[in-house]
Amino acid sequence: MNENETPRAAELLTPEQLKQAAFDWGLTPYEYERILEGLGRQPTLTEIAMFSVEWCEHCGYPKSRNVLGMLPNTSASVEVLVGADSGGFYLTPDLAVVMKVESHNHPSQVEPYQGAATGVGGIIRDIFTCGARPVAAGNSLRFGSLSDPYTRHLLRGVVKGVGDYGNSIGVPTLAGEVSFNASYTGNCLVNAMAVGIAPTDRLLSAAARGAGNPVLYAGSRTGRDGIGGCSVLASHEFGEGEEKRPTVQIGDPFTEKRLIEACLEAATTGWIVAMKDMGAAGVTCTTSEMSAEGGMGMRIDLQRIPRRESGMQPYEVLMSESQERMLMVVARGHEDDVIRLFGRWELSAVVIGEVTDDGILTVLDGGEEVAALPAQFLTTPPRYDLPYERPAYLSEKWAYDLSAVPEPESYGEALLTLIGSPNLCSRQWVTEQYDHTVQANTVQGPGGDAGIIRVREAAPLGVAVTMDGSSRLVYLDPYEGARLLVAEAARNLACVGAEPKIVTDGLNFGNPDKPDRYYQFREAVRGIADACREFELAVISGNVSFYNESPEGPIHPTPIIGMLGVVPDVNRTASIGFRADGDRVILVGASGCPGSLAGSEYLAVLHGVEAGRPLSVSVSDEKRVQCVVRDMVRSGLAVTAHDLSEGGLAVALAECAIRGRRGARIRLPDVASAEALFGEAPSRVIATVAADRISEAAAQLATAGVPWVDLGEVGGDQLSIEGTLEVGVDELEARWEQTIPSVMSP
Amino acid sequence: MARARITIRLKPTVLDTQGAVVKTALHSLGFDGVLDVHMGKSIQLDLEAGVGRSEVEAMCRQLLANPVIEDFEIELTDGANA
Amino acid sequence: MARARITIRLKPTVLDTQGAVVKTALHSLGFDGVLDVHMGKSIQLDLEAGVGRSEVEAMCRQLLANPVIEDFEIELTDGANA
Amino acid sequence: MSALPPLNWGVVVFPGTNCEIETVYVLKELLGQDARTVWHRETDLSEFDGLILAGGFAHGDYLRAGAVARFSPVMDSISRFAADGGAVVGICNGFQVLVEAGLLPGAMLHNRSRRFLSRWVNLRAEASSSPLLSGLTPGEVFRVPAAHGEGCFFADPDVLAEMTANGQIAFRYCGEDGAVTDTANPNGSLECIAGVTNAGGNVLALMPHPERAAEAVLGGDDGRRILESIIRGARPRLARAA
Ligand SMILES: Nc1ncnc2c1ncn2[C@@H]1O[C@H](COP(=O)(O)OP(=O)(O)O)[C@@H](O)[C@H]1O
Ligand SMILES: [Mg+2]
Repeated sequence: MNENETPRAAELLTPEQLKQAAFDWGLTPYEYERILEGLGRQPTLTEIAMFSVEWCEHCGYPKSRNVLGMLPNTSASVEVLVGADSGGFYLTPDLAVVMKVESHNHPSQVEPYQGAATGVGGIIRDIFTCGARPVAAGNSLRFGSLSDPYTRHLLRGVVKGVGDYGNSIGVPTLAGEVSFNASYTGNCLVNAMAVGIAPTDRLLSAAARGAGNPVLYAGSRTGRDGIGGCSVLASHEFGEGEEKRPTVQIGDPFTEKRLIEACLEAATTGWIVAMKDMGAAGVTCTTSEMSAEGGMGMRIDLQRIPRRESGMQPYEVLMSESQERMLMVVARGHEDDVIRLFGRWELSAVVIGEVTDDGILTVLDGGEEVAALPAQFLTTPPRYDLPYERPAYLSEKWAYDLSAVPEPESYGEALLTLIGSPNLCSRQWVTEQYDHTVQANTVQGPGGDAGIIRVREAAPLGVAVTMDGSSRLVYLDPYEGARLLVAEAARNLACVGAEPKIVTDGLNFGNPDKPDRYYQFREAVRGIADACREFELAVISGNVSFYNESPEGPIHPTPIIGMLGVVPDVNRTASIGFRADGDRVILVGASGCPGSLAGSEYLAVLHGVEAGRPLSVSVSDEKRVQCVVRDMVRSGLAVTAHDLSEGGLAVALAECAIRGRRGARIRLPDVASAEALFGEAPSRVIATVAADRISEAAAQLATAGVPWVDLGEVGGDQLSIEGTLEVGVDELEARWEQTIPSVMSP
Repeated sequence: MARARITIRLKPTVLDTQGAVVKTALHSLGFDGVLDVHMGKSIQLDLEAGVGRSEVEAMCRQLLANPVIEDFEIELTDGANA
Repeated sequence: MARARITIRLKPTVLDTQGAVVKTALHSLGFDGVLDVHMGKSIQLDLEAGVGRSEVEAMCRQLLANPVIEDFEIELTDGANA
Repeated sequence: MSALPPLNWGVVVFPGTNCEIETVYVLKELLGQDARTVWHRETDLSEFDGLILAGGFAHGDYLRAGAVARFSPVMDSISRFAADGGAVVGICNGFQVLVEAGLLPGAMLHNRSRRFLSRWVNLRAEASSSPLLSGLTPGEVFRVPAAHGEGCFFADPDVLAEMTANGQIAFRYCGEDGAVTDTANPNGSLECIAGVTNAGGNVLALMPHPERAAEAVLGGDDGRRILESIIRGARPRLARAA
């Protein structure tokens, strides 16, 4: 840009004051130098605000982008959709599926209800902004110990927030997880995921094109909500910047629902050149990123933006995170058509500027120019390769002697304790607050290994989704833990008969400026990347959340995997509950698994220990197991299937019994031990097969080259493991059901 | 017995989604004289004699109001200690 | 500008489940002096001068309260016509 | 069903309604009916044989569920449609709108747990005098999903007595065996009431979602039988005009 046209507002502050403002908004001295150098002049205050949000981790990913480059974003097995806000793939030549995860950790810790609600609102906008109808939602929630009253306050608020928002807009919640660990005390995690489906010819781009095309703002009015939320709130550890916490954002699902319908209708008209939702950094983010993506510029006037509050400064309008707002580039001449269309949905849409071909984002406030920045420069923050160092605790944790773990006095009691423990007990108190049948496509709701929806436009085709996180195993071994996580998510899909296709990842970590935390981050991403490559999965979208620390320390590193798979025929899926007396119960996968108590729930719950060196998963073994299980489910040979994860074999059997309301008589292949019952070795699934088809199953498993054992049969009202334990299914169910309700009531 | 009447309102800068809908509805019913609508909660507490304002304030801060987004107001009647 | 403050409460014959929940929660926080809790809504209307009580009553009857389950009370301030 | 000519259904959509797409789908694709959505600003309903107020959160359910929707332009036409004897069916949010509008007696309160509740429930068909339910046998049990936060039906004792005497109770929540007990009551509804009709029997509403239980692959098709009964019992517009 022309240096002589330095916007006037700059002259109001001295260079020193401007620099100070930049630091207050979270820019570093290095970054400030880059800005001066890139612009060749002093920035205005408004411009500094814009850089501070665009260059923060939440929008610009300066500290993670290099590492994220390891993730495979294509795969040989799917045609991946790139360019959209949330990535996806082509389910059929005519239908695209998009999916994304987003964190709302810090807002939820401050205000659980609104923080979680706006998290759902934001991720849903990411989906319909590309022309896709949201068809499924998921959420991964992590809190401190359930015995802490503040955890319960957060849990109550977050679950209600997730539920109220998703329920109102009519998107079924099908997958997710809730777990408790002391490391989240003071910093809960709320990751929301959404899946959408679009006819391929209605997919919308987010790239501004066509100089002279009008730029429209639609939806709610702008207030001072969450100003600088992404740069300030998400870039500080809790405790260190309490007074910097800006006002929280408030969600309005009623407006969002109308926005969904209006935007999807608009997507059918051909009038929309590009669309993007205003999430973090609102107007700044949408105008600059849409411009940059299209290689264009924009000229907008802030005075035309509908406001909810008076006296807002230009930087406030630009940084506001008011919810339920969209930005659109419309084909010239159709602005009134679009405004009328939104009007029919009782929403306002206004022209706030136009696309330019100079590559400059020019911001006017009435007559006055308050910013003029090259869009490309504004959206390209410096990237950092931060120092990293293997955390000191790892060697100590790995040295933990698993052979010294005493056997429990009673295996039955141990099972009851585990099944009633906060991380393994029933999630019904949570999932019942989420509508999971709306849209009338839900083949399997929450509570199984994966949620399944029918795709009505392509019936009997369906998609299955799962959302899994790992923290203890990643804490104990960031690389192997992350690989185990990807394997588990894929296994969940295999158990319902789905073939995994795409991944979205939510990466929740501590302060990246601390080398041990950055090590966790790098290694976990490397683990996800390697595992996804081995599974031929494309990571099509994701989210990074750093600075998850409280005065007590960092959270356990917590990557979350959202994975989606294809079910060719929704009439051929499996669920986990035992179905019929006499069915054979088989364990697919290895039985004796030395070392599998490392990092297990058993160790944590019964011995209060988080230690050991997690096993390494062999992806080729894992794939063989998953493949044969998937085939058996699809052919109907496997009547039920359930993957083994936290709590190991005994807990998995108990879950099958509880959900099927019938017992089983089991004989273990090896000597009973805590390791055999509760070890968490990967690549294992329990399936049931009709007794008269067991030889068919045996043949198929042999052909697949997968180890397996016949454990016994379904029947009776006890879960009995010969010579080891015998527990009534009613008693298991009672212990499993009561844990959360008993502490959450009233 | 004493009684406390607590009124809880969203802070003025916080978006009042309900108020906006109710205002539109009142206008559509022809009540054009309504300039603005603010939705809030009203909680009435029946209290043992001797429960004073400071205790009611503690209830508001700890449970009844959400200090991040709400303000509260307390009125005491019938001989509650001020 | 006039202002009306409307308090809407469940009729005594309707079970106040929220009040019961809040009461238990207050007790569990140690506020034992709470005998009973009644939850209601408080709606504040900013009104053009000249809007009187009868009009606000009409708003309550038509929209703001549901006469099957709720009672309402109106307080007018700042020079609204009585 | 195939013997009868299809009826034409209007599925009423307020801003915030969210079950209209599947309701139209079930009517058209599974039950062979004609159906289209009706935006809440439409007032001419003369083309329809019956109306369904679909589930969702009309106007965000702000203030009270259904309170604001009651003043939508379409509501006067719905009242006239009902007064003419046309079938008007409210599902979930539609139930809330119909009680707020006074087309059905009673009122709706928040669930007793104060939590939204999404769960498959069992419904027992009651001895109803409504033609819309004449295809059901009293005592028959239907398993269908429920998903609501404000589904606790309330009516004054005299109103309830009158409704009961008139055969206006359509469904009650029950156990798998049909027993109406407190434990089967998901939301604290008065006398486990899950569905009611007006005195004329042509306005019917229920909280659970029969349209979500119309196909075995989705977990059950009991809801389909409820919808089929409604379709058979609706008085087509030609019959009403005559
Ligand atoms: N917050 C939540 N939202 C939706 N579904 C959930 C949530 N938490 C748990 N679930 C569901 O409960 C079931 C059990 O969860 P989990 O034990 O984490 O399963 P797994 O170990 O097989 O991944 C899954 O179907 C999961 O989708
Ligand atoms: Mg699983």
